[in-house]
Amino acid sequence: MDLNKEQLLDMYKKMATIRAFESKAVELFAAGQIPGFVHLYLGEEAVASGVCACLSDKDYITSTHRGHGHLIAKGGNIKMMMAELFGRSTGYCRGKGGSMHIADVDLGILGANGIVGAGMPIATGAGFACKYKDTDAVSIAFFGDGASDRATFHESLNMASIWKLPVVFICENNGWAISNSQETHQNITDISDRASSYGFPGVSVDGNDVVAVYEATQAAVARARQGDGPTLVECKTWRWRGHFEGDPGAYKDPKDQADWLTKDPIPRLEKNLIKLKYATQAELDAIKAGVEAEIAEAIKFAEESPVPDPKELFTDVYAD
Amino acid sequence: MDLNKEQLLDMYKKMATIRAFESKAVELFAAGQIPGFVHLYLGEEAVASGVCACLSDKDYITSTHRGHGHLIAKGGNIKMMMAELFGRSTGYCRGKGGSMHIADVDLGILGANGIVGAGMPIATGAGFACKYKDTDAVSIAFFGDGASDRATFHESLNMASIWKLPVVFICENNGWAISNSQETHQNITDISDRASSYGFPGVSVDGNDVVAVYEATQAAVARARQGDGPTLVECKTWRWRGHFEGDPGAYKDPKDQADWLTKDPIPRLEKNLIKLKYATQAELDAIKAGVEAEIAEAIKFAEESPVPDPKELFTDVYAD
Amino acid sequence: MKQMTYAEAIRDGMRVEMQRDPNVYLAGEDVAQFGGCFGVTAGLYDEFGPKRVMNTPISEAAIVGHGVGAAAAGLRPIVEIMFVDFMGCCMDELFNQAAKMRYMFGGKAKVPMVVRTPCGAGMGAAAQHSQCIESWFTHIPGVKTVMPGTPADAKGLMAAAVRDDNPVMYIEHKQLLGVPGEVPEGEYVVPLGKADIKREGSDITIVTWSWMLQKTLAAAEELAKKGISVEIVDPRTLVPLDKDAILKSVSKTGKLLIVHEEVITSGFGGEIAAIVGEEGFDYLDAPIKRLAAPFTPIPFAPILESAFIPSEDKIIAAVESMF
Amino acid sequence: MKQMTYAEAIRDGMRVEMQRDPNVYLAGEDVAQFGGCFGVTAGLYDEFGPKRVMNTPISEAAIVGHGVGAAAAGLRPIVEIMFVDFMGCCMDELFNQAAKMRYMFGGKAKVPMVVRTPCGAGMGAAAQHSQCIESWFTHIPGVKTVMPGTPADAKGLMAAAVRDDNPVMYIEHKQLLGVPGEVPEGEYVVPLGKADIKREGSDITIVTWSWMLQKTLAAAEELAKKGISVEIVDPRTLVPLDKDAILKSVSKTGKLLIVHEEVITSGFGGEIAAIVGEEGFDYLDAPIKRLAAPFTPIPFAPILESAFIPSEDKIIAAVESMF
Ligand SMILES: Cc1ncc(C[n+]2csc(CCOP(=O)(O)OP(=O)(O)O)c2C)c(N)n1
Ligand SMILES: Cc1ncc(C[n+]2csc(CCOP(=O)(O)OP(=O)(O)O)c2C)c(N)n1
Ligand SMILES: [Mg+2]
Ligand SMILES: [Mg+2]
Repeated sequence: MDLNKEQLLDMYKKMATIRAFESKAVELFAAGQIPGFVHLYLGEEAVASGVCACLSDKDYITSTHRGHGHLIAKGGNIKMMMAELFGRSTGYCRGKGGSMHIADVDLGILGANGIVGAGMPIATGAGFACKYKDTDAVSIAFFGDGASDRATFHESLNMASIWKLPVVFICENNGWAISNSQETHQNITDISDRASSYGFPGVSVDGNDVVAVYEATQAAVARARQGDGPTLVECKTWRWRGHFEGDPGAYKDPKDQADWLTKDPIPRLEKNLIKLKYATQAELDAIKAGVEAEIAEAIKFAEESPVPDPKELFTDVYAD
Repeated sequence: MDLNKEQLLDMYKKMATIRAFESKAVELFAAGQIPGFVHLYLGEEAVASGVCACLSDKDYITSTHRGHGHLIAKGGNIKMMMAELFGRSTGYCRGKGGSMHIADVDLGILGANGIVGAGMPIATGAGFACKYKDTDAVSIAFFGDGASDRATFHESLNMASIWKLPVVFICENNGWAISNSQETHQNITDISDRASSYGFPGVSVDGNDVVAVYEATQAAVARARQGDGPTLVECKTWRWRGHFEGDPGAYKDPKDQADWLTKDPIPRLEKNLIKLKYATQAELDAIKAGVEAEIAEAIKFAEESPVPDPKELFTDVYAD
Repeated sequence: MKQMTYAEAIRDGMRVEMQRDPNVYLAGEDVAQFGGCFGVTAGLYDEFGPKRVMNTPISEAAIVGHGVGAAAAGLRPIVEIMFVDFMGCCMDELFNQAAKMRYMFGGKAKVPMVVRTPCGAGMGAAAQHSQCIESWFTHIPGVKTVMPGTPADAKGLMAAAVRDDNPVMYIEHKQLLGVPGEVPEGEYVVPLGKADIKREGSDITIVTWSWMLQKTLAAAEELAKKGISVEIVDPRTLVPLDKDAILKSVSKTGKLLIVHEEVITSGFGGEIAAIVGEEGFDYLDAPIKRLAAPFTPIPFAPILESAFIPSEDKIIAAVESMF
Repeated sequence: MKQMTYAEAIRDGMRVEMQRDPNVYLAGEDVAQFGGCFGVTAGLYDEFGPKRVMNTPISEAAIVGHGVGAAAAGLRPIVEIMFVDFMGCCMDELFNQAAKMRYMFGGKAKVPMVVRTPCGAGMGAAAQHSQCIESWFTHIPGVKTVMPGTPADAKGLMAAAVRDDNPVMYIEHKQLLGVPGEVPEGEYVVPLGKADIKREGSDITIVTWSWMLQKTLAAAEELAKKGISVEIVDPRTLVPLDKDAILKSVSKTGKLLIVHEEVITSGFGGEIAAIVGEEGFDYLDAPIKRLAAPFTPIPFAPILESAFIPSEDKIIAAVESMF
């Protein structure tokens, strides 16, 4: 493992931040403070954190409807994220996007997306731009197991392959597409096998092991930066919550749910850190406490922020 | 080989008919007698003939923009086809469809199609109907190597797989998507490998060997009729002409073109028939002569048929 | 008559048609045990089983495209697209395949398919889950477009859509799903192409449909208090359009306001205004007005979203501006 | 000034912009060595090389979708969709992604992408290769829609489209590709949103665009002989629309005919009729008329196809019916 203490602790902080952010989102949604749809990333923290640890600000990502974790892992500002969930003018999108459309183009975050699979062609195009401009930047498309059945998966992977683009396709296989378990929506076990249809490598990793995610992504990113083209990385994980807040997820087998809860990626990394003597439990608890405080501040910021001026309805339809 | 004399001679006649029909179409288009776009099947006769020899009238096919061969092989009426190319009221579509939209629903021919890849979901739905009605009928989707890069390929094969539908996907890999050779539009050699993405079998055969096409399709059709689900059959062949009449196909390497012309599927079957003593050259020449006569009659029929009444513009927009 | 919500009425319409005709089946994302994203198909899986109520992968092109093939092969699919906003993922299957098959084949095929899909803003779902785009479908020869505004119409139009031999876009509004109303039990058919006068009046005609019908009914109450008598014509189906009912009402009132939730530019209101402007020119004693959403995407923040949606107040103001 | 065909003018427009800005590139099916299905990009591959003129697989969603990402990441793609009829395969990428990205992100992104695509009937290409569907694009906030009717406009509008920071549908007509005309050399920009009076007249205003502009110009000649003076307003871009130019002309003539090749129902003519009917009501001394294709798919047989397309004779008859 080529990860040093600092890197591992940074991933840990990212995972803890996502966990705390999403846990608060559960409460805030239940309390009616967040309008619209909210799809949470609880249980999947290791994927975004492991992947984004391989990236810098000049690299691009496209996210999904379940995007909070990607945003945080890529360095998104938590206050502006929370304010956006609240629909406030201080939010990332000035309140015009909401949970499903948070973006930070300066950080290379080309947006969460309400259309399943829509991020893959966009990431392919961003990867095209990285190559066209002769940079060594790469582009990452996050998408789910359900999205791997969509049109855009096929067309994007094929195009990225023949153009040898620096794109890494990260499939977050969390076992579910709303109420459909993976085996009901596709007849394969490893989505990474689909890479063979496009003539580039595919690999499957334990998505609850942040180190495994990091290593697989690191290899794929290195390949991309060298000009060797795309890779498909499948991260097997589990969606802890219902599809969106409000869905109890009654279709899940309680036993599966219980099993997966025991695979929580955060304690798993904690054990690892302590074993490696990179941190004591007390230090880790301190990190978590710090994160909780940040989230609390973000919520306060959001609550105290003004709602948009109704005139904003008409702005930014077109660039001039 | 489980093909008897009668079957082989029938395939031979189909291939000869397609060859004669298309050869005439070349002249008629050049003479300005056929409006619009005409995409010819010359050189690919063994595919449609071998596939359709496995089917009966209750089985469905969806065809493509290059559909004359599929129509003839599935038993289409040559007079009505020719009249349609001429845009006459006696044509299959009363002159409203033309070369790209010929259909004969009673024969299970759900139409040529001007949209690349559009036939695959339609064939999937026809296969769904076959299963829903508890018949043992099957549905065949013809499509090209270029179409295998489209959205609809991915979504159709995945859906047919999870629903275990009696559908056989016949990929006519003729090496070209207009001016793009296969290696420029996809990074794989055998398109049949793509079946693994959907968890069902894929097989590649010599598309200029009608017996090989027949045998591979027969196995796939048997599988489908038994309720074992779809198969992808890739038939490797070559587009003799330009993409459509008017395209000289200058982008083709003359050497490749010459090589493939030597692989003409018709003489190849003739040798076979003579070796098997199923026919003498004289008998085969007689079949060809008979076919020529049929085509000549069809042309006469088309030429003598009236153009549609302008009022037809307004009919059949809706069923009532 | 029975009290039902709009959602229950849609379900009842599907159920009755499924009982009536074994060739009618349902396919869409999460429509089976889960009952659909908005619960509209709840219970149908239990009643009709896995053969007739099928979950699909997230494959809109294959959902609509397979429906075209199944319909051409003799079935009567009701396919669900979870939000009308996702029709961009399957427009080819609708407009080049389903819509044109019959015409291209010289009348020798039919495609009796219903595409059921919810539209509309009002739930903070933002730009990709809140749209109304019905005018797109009305621009496609071969497709019929149905937009029920009440529970009874929702049921009766569903029956008509399923029995129709053409592809039908059946567009239900998310904000109406919980609205209750009187609905006939058993078989009940509202013919496609017949408008309904939802309120009689003499001073001005308002043509509106779907959710905006409910807002307009409320606005008309207020306007009545102010002494303005509003006649509300609900076309219920945009294609075929009951032109005569609209012209007849305008010939009586002399004024026409069109209210819809689509963005104004190239919304269906333009088509109605053009027809009445040409064929009803002499009836008009004031310019035809359109009240619609502005030409912007749909914003997330509630304060912005409600500024986007044509409101009861805006309807009242628009009407008053015409006197 | 130089004589060029419309196709050459489009190419010259792209060439000049590609010389000017290294971030402009071309991607589409067969656009490289082959020069495109209609030869419009011929020679650009030789001039600019494989990096800037790229063939794509048959993957419309990825063609437009990759353009969105490339544009958001700082390039200025010109993507080609071989026929506008294929836009049904990539509508989501246009209307939910390209069009809304800027707004959804609170103004923090721009998508300077041009989608070049040919439209129109007249070559016997039948129902799936002959359509005009511009009104769909004009219904999408965030997208601009350009429809040049002359070689000079084709070049100048291409430059404006490429330089614009928004997604632009640049729709060229197959029947115009061979039409010659005077075209300025070098850099030449026709601003988006500015109509052009293609013929001055006093008795009636005709608003028309693309191929129909040419037919209307011919019809106007005939009508002049019959003593009817026609003013022809070519909006050139439908969104943004130069409303003022249209209203100004109608205020002068008092009559408005709109001619387009789209099917009439929900075609863009309805939008123009609604605007003028509301804002120009007092100018009108006759009902606004629309002359458009009937509400049918496009038939193959030449005799049927020419009955479908609005002809010079029909334009003349429509004008005469208004006097
Ligand atoms: C094109 C499209 N179809 C359907 C939907 C509705 N929808 C939203 S999320 C979702 C499930 C996505 O599953 P997956 O890709 O596995 O992502 P996950 O929710 O599991 O993270 C569906 C069907 C959509 N938003 N877009
Ligand atoms: C969706 C769509 N994109 C593009 C086209 C234009 N087009 C017609 S045929 C063709 C090439 C098809 O190649 P392939 O699938 O290999 O079939 P072939 O022509 O070789 O038989 C293309 C790009 C189309 N008709 N439809
Ligand atoms: Mg999932
Ligand atoms: Mg091919």
